[in-house]
Amino acid sequence: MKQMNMIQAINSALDLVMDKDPSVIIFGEDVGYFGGVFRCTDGLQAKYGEHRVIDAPIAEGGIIGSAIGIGVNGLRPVVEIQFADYIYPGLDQIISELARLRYRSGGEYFSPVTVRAPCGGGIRGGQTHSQSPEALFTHLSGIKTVMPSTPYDAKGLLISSIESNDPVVFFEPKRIYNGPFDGDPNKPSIPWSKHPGGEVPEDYYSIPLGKATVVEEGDELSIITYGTMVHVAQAAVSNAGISADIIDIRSLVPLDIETLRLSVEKTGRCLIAHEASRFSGFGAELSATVQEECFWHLQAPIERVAGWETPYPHAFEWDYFPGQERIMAGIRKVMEAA
Amino acid sequence: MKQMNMIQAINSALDLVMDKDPSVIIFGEDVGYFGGVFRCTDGLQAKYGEHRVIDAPIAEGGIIGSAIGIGVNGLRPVVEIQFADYIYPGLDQIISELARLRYRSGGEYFSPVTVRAPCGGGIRGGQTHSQSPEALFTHLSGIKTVMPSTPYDAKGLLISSIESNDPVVFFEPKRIYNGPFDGDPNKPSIPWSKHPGGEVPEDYYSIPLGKATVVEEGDELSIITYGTMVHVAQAAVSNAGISADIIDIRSLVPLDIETLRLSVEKTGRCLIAHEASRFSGFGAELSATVQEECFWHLQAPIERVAGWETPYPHAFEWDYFPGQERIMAGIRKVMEAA
Amino acid sequence: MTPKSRLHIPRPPARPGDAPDFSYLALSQAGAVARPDFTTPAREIENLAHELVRVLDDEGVANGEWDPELSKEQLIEALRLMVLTRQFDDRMQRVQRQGKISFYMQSLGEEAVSIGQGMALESGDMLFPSYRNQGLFILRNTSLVDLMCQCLSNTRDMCKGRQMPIMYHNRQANLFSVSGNLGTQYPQAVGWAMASAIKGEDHISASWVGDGSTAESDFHYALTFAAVYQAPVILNVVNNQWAISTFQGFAGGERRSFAARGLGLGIPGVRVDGNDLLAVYAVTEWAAQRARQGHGPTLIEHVTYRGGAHSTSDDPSRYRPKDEWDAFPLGDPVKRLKQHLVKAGHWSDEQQAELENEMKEVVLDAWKEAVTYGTMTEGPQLDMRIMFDDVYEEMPENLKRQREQLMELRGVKS
Amino acid sequence: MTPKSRLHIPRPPARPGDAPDFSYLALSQAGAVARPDFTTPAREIENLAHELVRVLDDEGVANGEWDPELSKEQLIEALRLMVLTRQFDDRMQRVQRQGKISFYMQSLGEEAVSIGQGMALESGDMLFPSYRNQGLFILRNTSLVDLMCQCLSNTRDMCKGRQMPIMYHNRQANLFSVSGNLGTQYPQAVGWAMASAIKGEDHISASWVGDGSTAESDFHYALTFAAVYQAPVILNVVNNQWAISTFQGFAGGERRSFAARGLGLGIPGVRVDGNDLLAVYAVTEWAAQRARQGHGPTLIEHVTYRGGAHSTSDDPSRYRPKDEWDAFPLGDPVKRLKQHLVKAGHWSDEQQAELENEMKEVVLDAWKEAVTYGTMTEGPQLDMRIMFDDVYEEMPENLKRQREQLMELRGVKS
Ligand SMILES: Cc1ncc(C[n+]2csc(CCOP(=O)(O)OP(=O)(O)O)c2C)c(N)n1
Ligand SMILES: Cc1ncc(C[n+]2csc(CCOP(=O)(O)OP(=O)(O)O)c2C)c(N)n1
Ligand SMILES: [Mg+2]
Ligand SMILES: [Mg+2]
Repeated sequence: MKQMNMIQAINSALDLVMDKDPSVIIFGEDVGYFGGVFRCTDGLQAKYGEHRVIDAPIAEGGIIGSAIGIGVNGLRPVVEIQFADYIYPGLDQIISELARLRYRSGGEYFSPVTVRAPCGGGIRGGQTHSQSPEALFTHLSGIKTVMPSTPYDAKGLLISSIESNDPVVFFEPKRIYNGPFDGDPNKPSIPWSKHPGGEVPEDYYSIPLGKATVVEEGDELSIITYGTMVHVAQAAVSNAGISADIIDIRSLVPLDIETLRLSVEKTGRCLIAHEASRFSGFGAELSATVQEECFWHLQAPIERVAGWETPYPHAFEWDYFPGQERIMAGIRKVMEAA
Repeated sequence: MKQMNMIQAINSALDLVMDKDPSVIIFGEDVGYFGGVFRCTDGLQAKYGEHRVIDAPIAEGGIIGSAIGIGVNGLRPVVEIQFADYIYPGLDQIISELARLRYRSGGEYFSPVTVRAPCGGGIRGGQTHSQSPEALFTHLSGIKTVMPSTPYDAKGLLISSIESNDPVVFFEPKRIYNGPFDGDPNKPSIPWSKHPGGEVPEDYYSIPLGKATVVEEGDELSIITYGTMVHVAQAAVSNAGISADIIDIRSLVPLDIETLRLSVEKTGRCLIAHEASRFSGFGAELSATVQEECFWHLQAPIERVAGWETPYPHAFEWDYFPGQERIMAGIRKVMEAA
Repeated sequence: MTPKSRLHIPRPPARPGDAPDFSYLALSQAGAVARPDFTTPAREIENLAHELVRVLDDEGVANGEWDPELSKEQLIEALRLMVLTRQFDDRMQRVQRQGKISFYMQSLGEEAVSIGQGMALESGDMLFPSYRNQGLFILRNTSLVDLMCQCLSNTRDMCKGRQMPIMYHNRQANLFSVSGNLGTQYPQAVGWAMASAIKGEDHISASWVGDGSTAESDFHYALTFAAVYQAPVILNVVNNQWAISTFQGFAGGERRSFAARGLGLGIPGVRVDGNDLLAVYAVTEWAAQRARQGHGPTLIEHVTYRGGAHSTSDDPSRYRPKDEWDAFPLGDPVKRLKQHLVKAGHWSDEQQAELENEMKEVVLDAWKEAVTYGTMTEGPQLDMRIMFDDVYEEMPENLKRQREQLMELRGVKS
Repeated sequence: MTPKSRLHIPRPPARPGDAPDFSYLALSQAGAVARPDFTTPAREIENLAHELVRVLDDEGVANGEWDPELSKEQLIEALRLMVLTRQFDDRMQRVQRQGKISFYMQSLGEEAVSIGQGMALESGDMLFPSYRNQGLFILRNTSLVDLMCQCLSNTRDMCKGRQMPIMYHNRQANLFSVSGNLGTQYPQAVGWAMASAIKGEDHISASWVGDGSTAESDFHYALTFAAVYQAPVILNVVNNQWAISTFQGFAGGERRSFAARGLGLGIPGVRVDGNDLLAVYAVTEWAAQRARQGHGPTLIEHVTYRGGAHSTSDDPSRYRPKDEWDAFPLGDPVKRLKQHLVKAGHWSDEQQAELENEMKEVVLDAWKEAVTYGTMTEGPQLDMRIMFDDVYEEMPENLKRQREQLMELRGVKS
């Protein structure tokens, strides 16, 4: 075991799969000589060469499009999109090609591309460096969508994503690259070494996609969340002094419905939290699913706590961010509903 | 009053706004001399000239990007995307620019672009000519999303969309361009002249965005739907012999929550239907919203009937399409739940 | 506001009712363009992007340095494949009209592109075809029955009923899955070639788009990435003058050739008579050698004409003169190759008639077999359960549940 | 697998520790490139895309046909604006380091692009700037206080607290809202110009991207649409050799100039010494005349060097030699214009020092005023309610409700 922050854990995952499988290559803007603007690919070009860790032109659609062809030719590309906010020029290649290739070719062709993208706010990035567009990807059949909340999960899930023969979009909540963040920007920041999720084996391990994890157990309420919001929810629950299951779904597609169902059947109350805007956010699907699966057990309306339905504003980051106070208000609402 | 099919109604809307407002221009692939592959812009170039009805290069991103600039310079562009399946190359310009321009410039700049796109299946178009990607747009703050189900609504809503200073994505369910379709492909097709929604005033009128319409009234169940599925729901309700509100939301964003709430409070049961895949489809948001608004009135789980979570397959169109039998099964499920 | 407008609007030279006019087409004499060594740096051969490489002259005689000097057997085989492609198209067009298949797209008039290029490439080279490259599938021995079954979405459909007609693939033959989205395969082909270079292999890739599709972003991505990494790829623009109703001027073809589009990135462009099988073969072989020996990508523009409608959903008489093809100065690729063979004493009108009949028979036999595997309405039908396969490598729970739901609904045991 | 790889990987000529090397840069002598009439067809002036238009020589003397013959007053004003821009950048860079603003991007070394071009354009021309065009805002009299308030996201922020620093706009001055997404404004500028042509107006538009951003699809869209409709637009590529850590070779700059990118579409390209204010002015004026008089778009490549870090988040010493700028053969645009003025007897070292001090004062005064409207942490703060405005023209119900929710949470009456 070693202490790693999420950047180091991702770097370690990449290093191990590249070492194990010579077909794995890394491709993206500034990922090579420089090691990535968040340093996730640091040192890998020096170790594996310019032909396996490849700097790319600034063209997200071209990166994903050519990665598809690279994947079809037997290599296994891990693409870095510098910010999730810049994934949109690549959406057509993801939606129309990457997600559908296996299906449309009757199972004959596929391309095992993994797309990594730092997402989320809380770093004063304004509307072009703070977005959480995960919901869009969850509507596309043929793609898996993942978002870890700890270095341990990041490494294990990234290894699974790269090794999957299905394409995966892997979102990295950049606010927690360096340490867990409980939603309070005024507290001094905590490093991952202070958190059990920062204990990361140096060796290879993987975490299967499609399995949620219950990070805290309780019986009054189920909180379903992912990414940075896992930590915010933990702090809010501790403040609220209630006993709650906190479920980190980790993999949005495929979704571990069973874990959600068991929890809400037990607690009868459910709160869903994410950073993206609420309307048609992934919380909508989570709410609809839980409602369908657990209707007869629900003692209160399912509550969603999410970003407001505006772009992510620079100056009002902490008014926009669905922090502890908003989760606590949500908890009160769910718990008091009758 | 005149009998019009949906193509004629759209053509009439375009004609009237172009006549009334010289700043309106039309821009898209094959829209000019040819009048569009579905003939929605037929005759307009001959009438308004090559500089107001403009054939475009095949570049959806370029069309939307330049339309934004055209709009900023005081004109009012109505863009046609030949099939909704081909809107993805334009998503970055829609998401990152069109939707956010007013916000990011502190309200100083905006571009009143309307994007028209034929959507939906049922025409043997396979996975690249059948998609209903509306859910993606409903998650974007700053864009309105509309889908009519009759020629009457199509004309009135399109006029409002073009006149709106907000950008609008206007989806046209192409299966019902020529006549209402109740989901049964084996029945002879019916023209719009046999349907009250085919009665369309020749003159200017508009229907405000954000107002749902209750197309049938009842008290046992609320069916919330839009587009082609409105007609399928009507047929299913009539077969099922129940008394149901059928609500055509028409405008997905802004959403007329009040009409949904009143109906479900009355009936206590709710079924949501759309053609797009279920997972993270717009039905998820509808379900979550209704659950939040009407939880204490619900006598059964809200049911979603939607396309399967696969691409739209060519040969299995009628196994994929959420037709009458699937809506009826859904109705049974909601009505029998206890 | 209109009268003052200064927006330039490209116009085709002729609309319905007008006399066809191809005076806008820059032509070169057959044999007039020199054939540089394939190692020549791009900037020394920019002329190739502006002139027109032609081998066959109007009399059917092969001229100049680009003559690939194919054997009699190769020429006859090329002719056979072009005729077979045309007969295949003809049959499929007709069965679509009869309602047996939902849709079809012919390659009428453009057969030399697929056949000439396919012959010049190696079987290990990976091809990313467009919807008008059926000739590549035929050339690489995809059985006609398989192609037809795809169009029929029947029980032997390689696409398992999921795709519209013509969206073929052939993994064994290194033919990628045709995409319905214009241009998307262009950067994929470049990526494939990059991987080949990374692996140190000798295989190259090739892809095709139409003139209209060059406006899409993927065209730009492909050219940029191909140039940056010097990927071993052949990028083809099949300029058939039309994109549905839109003249190629709307793709920016009014001022410069499509072959010239890569010059600004240092990608050599070659403009070739796309209806001259010999020229197409020669140019492709040249570009393939270039790529294979490490000199990077080539952009080839094939000047040709879309002889038929855009697709079975289209009626070109609404937007172009009915007799435009007849006036096309580069003629019909089948007739031109035949003329060459006849001129060379290798072929006769009788042999041609016989070949056409024979190919018609071959196609008809294939069709008869194909329909035994089912049509959209008759005979054996695909099991609808297959709709849920291949979305992912392993079927996830939600799809299993949905498959069950559907089976229940249809009263089928799952 | 690596040893056999044949993938070409562009490499910068020097990395940290290496001696800078600009031998890859093709240069022309000042005055050497002829100035064609602005009506000359694109294909007759392709040389302009490959050579380098320069007016000022190494001694600061103006040479050749491109000399715009600006008046003494104009030259001094240009110098003042460049110095002001540099002082502004310097102050903002420093206040970012002090934690007063969250982020900043300098235009150090590229000031002549914004100032030279801004001066050559008319006030009715619409500009779509990139994040390194602060000079355009300064030139068009946006108050420094306004620019600073934007960076401070304070109560006078034109963006109402919504945008990161430097995402300015100025509607009155025809300056569009800077986008954080690379390249997106390029087709918008073309669209704006198309509308101008449709309306029959004389205004043109201009936009700017970096070398790296040319790989984005919007670059291609813009060039294609500009060529097809002959839109009155000036498209600029500011080639400062770097895109964050990535050398311009990764954007395809190894074989051909960026100015050459439009030649294949018939768009004339001009490669200009971007650190020579006179040359930048002259080339822009030429392109503006072309556009305004109906001869269509021009692509201008400004050869310059990014003197500072990419942004305050960047540390260039990790990827390029520390002294690379010193070795850049086209020098520093401020020093070069000053040298020219001194040479012409219009200016002295003392005047220069005075100007710099004066501009520093102007900037400092503006800063002092700006902070009175609040900083991120101190002084008056924007009312958070404003976060819900301007998503739509009228605030929809959901946003009203959310605004109320937030107010309740914060115990504020809404
Ligand atoms: C992204 C996308 N946009 C639009 C279409 C609709 N469409 C299909 S073919 C076609 C014309 C293509 O013309 P061209 O590239 O010249 O090829 P050709 O058909 O002439 O071979 C269009 C617009 C599409 N399939 N994909
Ligand atoms: C679509 C998109 N992709 C990536 C980025 C991240 N990014 C910001 S600036 C930059 C480099 C741009 O380089 P260049 O175009 O040369 O402009 P310069 O910064 O040198 O002026 C990158 C990759 C972005 N802002 N937008
Ligand atoms: Mg074409
Ligand atoms: Mg740069």
